[in-house]
Amino acid sequence: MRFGIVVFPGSNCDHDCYHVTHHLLGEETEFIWHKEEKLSGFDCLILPGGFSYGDYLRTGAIAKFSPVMDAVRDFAEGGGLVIGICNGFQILLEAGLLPGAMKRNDSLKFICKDVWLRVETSSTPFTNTLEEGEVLRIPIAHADGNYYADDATLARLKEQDRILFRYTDIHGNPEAAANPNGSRENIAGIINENRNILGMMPHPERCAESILGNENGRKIFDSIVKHIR
Amino acid sequence: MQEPAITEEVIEQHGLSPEEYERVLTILGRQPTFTELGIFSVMWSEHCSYKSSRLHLKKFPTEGAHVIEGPGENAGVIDIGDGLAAVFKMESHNHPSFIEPYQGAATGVGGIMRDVFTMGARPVVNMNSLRFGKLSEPHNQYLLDGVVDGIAGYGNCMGVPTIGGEIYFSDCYNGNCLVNAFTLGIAKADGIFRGYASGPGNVVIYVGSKTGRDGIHGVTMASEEFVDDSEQKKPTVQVGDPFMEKLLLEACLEVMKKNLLVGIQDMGGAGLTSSSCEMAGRAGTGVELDLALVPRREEGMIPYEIMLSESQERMLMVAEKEKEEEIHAIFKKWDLEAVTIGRVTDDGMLRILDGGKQVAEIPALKIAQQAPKYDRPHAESETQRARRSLDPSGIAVPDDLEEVLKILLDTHNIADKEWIFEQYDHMVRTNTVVLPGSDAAVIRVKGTKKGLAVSTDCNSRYCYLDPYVGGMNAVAEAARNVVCAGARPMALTDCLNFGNPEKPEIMWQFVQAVEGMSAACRALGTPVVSGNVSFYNETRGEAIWPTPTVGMVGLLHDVRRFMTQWFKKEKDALFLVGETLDELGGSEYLEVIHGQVRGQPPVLDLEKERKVQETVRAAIEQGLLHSAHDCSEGGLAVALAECCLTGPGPHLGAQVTLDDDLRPDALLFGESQSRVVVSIEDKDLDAFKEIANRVGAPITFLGLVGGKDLKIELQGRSLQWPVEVLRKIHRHAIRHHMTHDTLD
Amino acid sequence: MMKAKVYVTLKKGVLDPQGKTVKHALDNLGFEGVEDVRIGKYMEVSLREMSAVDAEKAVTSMCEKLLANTVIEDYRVEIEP
Amino acid sequence: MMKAKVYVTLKKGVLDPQGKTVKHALDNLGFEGVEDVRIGKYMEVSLREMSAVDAEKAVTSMCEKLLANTVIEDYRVEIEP
Ligand SMILES: Nc1ncnc2c1ncn2[C@@H]1O[C@H](COP(=O)(O)OP(=O)(O)O)[C@@H](O)[C@H]1O
Ligand SMILES: [Mg+2]
Repeated sequence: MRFGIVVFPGSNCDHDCYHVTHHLLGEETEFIWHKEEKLSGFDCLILPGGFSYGDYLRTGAIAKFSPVMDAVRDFAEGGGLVIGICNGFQILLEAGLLPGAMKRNDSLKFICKDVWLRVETSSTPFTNTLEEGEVLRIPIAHADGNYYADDATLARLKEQDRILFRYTDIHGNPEAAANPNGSRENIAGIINENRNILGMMPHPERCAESILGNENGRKIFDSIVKHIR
Repeated sequence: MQEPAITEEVIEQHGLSPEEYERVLTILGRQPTFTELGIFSVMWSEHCSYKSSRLHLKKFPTEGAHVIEGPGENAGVIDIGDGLAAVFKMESHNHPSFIEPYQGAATGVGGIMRDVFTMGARPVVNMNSLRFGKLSEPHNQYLLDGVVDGIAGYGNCMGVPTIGGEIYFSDCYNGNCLVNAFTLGIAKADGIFRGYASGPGNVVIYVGSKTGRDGIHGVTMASEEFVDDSEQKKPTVQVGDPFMEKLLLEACLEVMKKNLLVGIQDMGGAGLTSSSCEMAGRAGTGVELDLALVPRREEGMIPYEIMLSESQERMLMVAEKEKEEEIHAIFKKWDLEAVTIGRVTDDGMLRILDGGKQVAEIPALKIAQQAPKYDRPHAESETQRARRSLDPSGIAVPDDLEEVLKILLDTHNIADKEWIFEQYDHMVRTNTVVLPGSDAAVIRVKGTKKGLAVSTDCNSRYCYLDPYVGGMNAVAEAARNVVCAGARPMALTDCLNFGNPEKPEIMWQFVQAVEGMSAACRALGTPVVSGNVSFYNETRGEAIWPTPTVGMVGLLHDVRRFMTQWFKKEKDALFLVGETLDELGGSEYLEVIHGQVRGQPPVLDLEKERKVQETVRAAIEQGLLHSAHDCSEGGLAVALAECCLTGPGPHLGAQVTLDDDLRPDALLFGESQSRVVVSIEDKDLDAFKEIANRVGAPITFLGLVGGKDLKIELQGRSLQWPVEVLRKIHRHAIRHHMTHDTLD
Repeated sequence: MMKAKVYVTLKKGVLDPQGKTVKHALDNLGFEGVEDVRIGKYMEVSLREMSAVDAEKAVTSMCEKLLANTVIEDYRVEIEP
Repeated sequence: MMKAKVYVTLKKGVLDPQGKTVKHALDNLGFEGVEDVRIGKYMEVSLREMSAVDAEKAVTSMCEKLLANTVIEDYRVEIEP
């Protein structure tokens, strides 16, 4: 299958994603410069983490206007898989491809550490190799991961089984103390109604090989490959 | 702004002594213009010319088979095999950080990264070495908060992981915090770029941010003591733009990869002045610039201001005329503007024009060659000597030694630094194999089997008591930390933070420290490949403790054989490599428990140090050890506690018996050097002992790993602590102070 | 040249982490009587000379598109001659 | 209850990377005639009832101590009854 990794000015996890999809999974992978207007031949697009446009004004606020974003939208409308990780998630929110918005972490600090995530649904192309209720250890690294959606949106997300990951303790309990950023209902990742656009704050690409001491993140990439094949 | 006339007062304001001004007259053969005076003043400032330190820095060993570039370039370069090189350097941003902690620290990080990518290396590691007054002072909390925020704000945005560092708190830094930033990058060994303005006729190109009135006189500020109103020196503060720097980084690396440049140098302190002077000076050429072409952010800037501006995120490049267009195209792709502002000439002159009108003309080489160089008087003071005397019989052994360990784990110098490094992205680039929290951090080098271990270290209390021994210890400890991660120490960079060098006792500290460091470098085979000197760290005549920080880089041939400091397995045997001596002088224990900063700091036997390191490294390389942790502040007891309570868990205790007749506090909390606690499985014991025997390092069996408590038996006493209790104290101390949050 | 002033604030009902922290810090500093703090953005957009109506229209459109995130933020525009 | 409005702006001559980047983005979006953008903060401090003079004094002191970074920022306080 073929992955495309969108590179915005200020993206900095682009190469990390490439390393996983190309070197670890052995799948064809290409970088896509943000000024690209046409995309073809891709099965899955990754909007990587980083600080597009320095995160100035608001995270993702300027990147959403990159020429490539129209193509991303078309690609998703055609059913293609899109995964936004961290800054990628923030861009998807700003672009309106996913509902809600990101606020500053409650601590107002950037936080980089491993957190526990409970898998809330396995009926998505991104979690089909995971068990519902499974608890994953995956790192976060962000200053703006405080997910906000109004009550109506939140109700819809729940009703449509669109919350993929919640921050929990090691046993899978979504306690307030396990919430690293103040996110509503401990939400760490959500999907769109058509179930082909995922946004998540934690970084699965940072824990996908044994030398880094953690392979939990690989399961998300494996799910994508399984879905496409 | 109107150009003032050159009066005695103006000369003095520029920090030039009458003799130095005489020298300017000789070089020029006439009176300088105002712009020229500005250029001389920054080029001959302490910060740029190293006029007080140059003579002594020569004492550092700087050569080795693996050294590709030693001091003198923008950063040092060593060969790490596989056709790759590690490029690294450390630099101070103390004064700006004291005035504006966020921006001061941020621009410090931005500056050091430019030093590294200017050489063609992609930065892959950041570290920082910090010193503040005690956190009980709200102002120090404010400084720490801002500095950490600034380092995070810049480094995280650049996508360079900050994987290590150190931080200490002491009253001596109350009026003068230290912020030293370290960056390491990876380059092709045959693709190193240098700051040469070679080839007359070549064009000089300016890229990056527009020039504003930022930091004019920033360099001279770094060379002046703080007076009380220095917090008023505000408008010179520079604001960092990490997004701009990220674009610059990518664009510069792309231009270099296509081999389009002759030379390149970042505009750091002293901006356009030092970059153009140095590039011409190194190449023995001249450079002619037309300032009217320099992109500007503010209106009405005069040539003097443009030459001295320290606006951040700017680079100066030299290229052949034919390559100009291709270069411009690459920068355009990154939404950056590259502007040709001058050319290389063959007359050796730095010639500055303003719209065709000449405003300065100085022989470029002479600025550097004839820069003042001082052999400043240095002598030990009486008070300095008196500090080293300590009568141990006057120091009572506390009854409650269990409590002492708890107090030490609670002191901010020993406590967990998680609140700090959690704010740094230490995982981006997915290379970090050992995260912050162990003796040294380790990254893998993608595309090879290798790894690099890095650590920054300096115990300034030791340096305060005996700068020679303190300097030795800084090098030895940094090397030891890197060894504990499984690496062979290769080379180091330094940042020498001292008071006013015009005072003989400060100069004495400096000379002693440099000599001590040099001795250790020789013994351990780790040359100095780059560094930085920061003098005048004084407030109201009070100098900081001498703080010669070392940034050590080590190489692992097989990164899978990395090591961490925490216990891994029940029933592992515990050994001490090295020996505990009867030493209390200069210890954290002596200061925290007895309120004394005195005595002879721990001695360092370099031969023994080498053997200890060799033993530990060989044992790790052969896969014999499960953990290795050196003893530093707080001595053996703290080291053992850290082996129990750090790491991802589950956290294991230990039962230890200390058979020694030293006084119990020295045994537990003394800071004898050259000691490493290792844990090892039964089956590997013989092989381990064999190595120690062959190398000639003393080893002592301490006990066994296991259980939920740390238990230490000594001289009929039995001490015991639940690991979870110690862990909570250790993790809590700094976080609680900074956030008022409590952990679970 | 003319200037537009743009005020961007979090919508009512959206918790403001920054405001909360600042309020807390003000309490700690001993300021009494602070009931609430809300933190938003203040932007000055300098425009070339145009009619106030055009300026208002342009800046409002800037806000809708970029300067504010209307999912969580409100904005207000003032045109200064 | 009364309200204080605080405007914090970067001092003249101090680089504003955010403003610069937003200006660039507005250009790219096709907004013509934008000459400059400066980004600052806008804060609303709710205070318990007190005299306008006291309120002004208190909020000014808050700005000096916490709300503004006077090394690089200017601030302005407005008291609303
Ligand atoms: N300012 C800092 N930035 C990043 N990491 C830090 C900082 N200070 C300390 N650390 C990390 O915390 C751990 C403990 O530091 P320290 O107590 O200085 O270790 P050691 O005594 O072995 O030198 C190390 O992994 C170190 O890299
Ligand atoms: Mg150590």
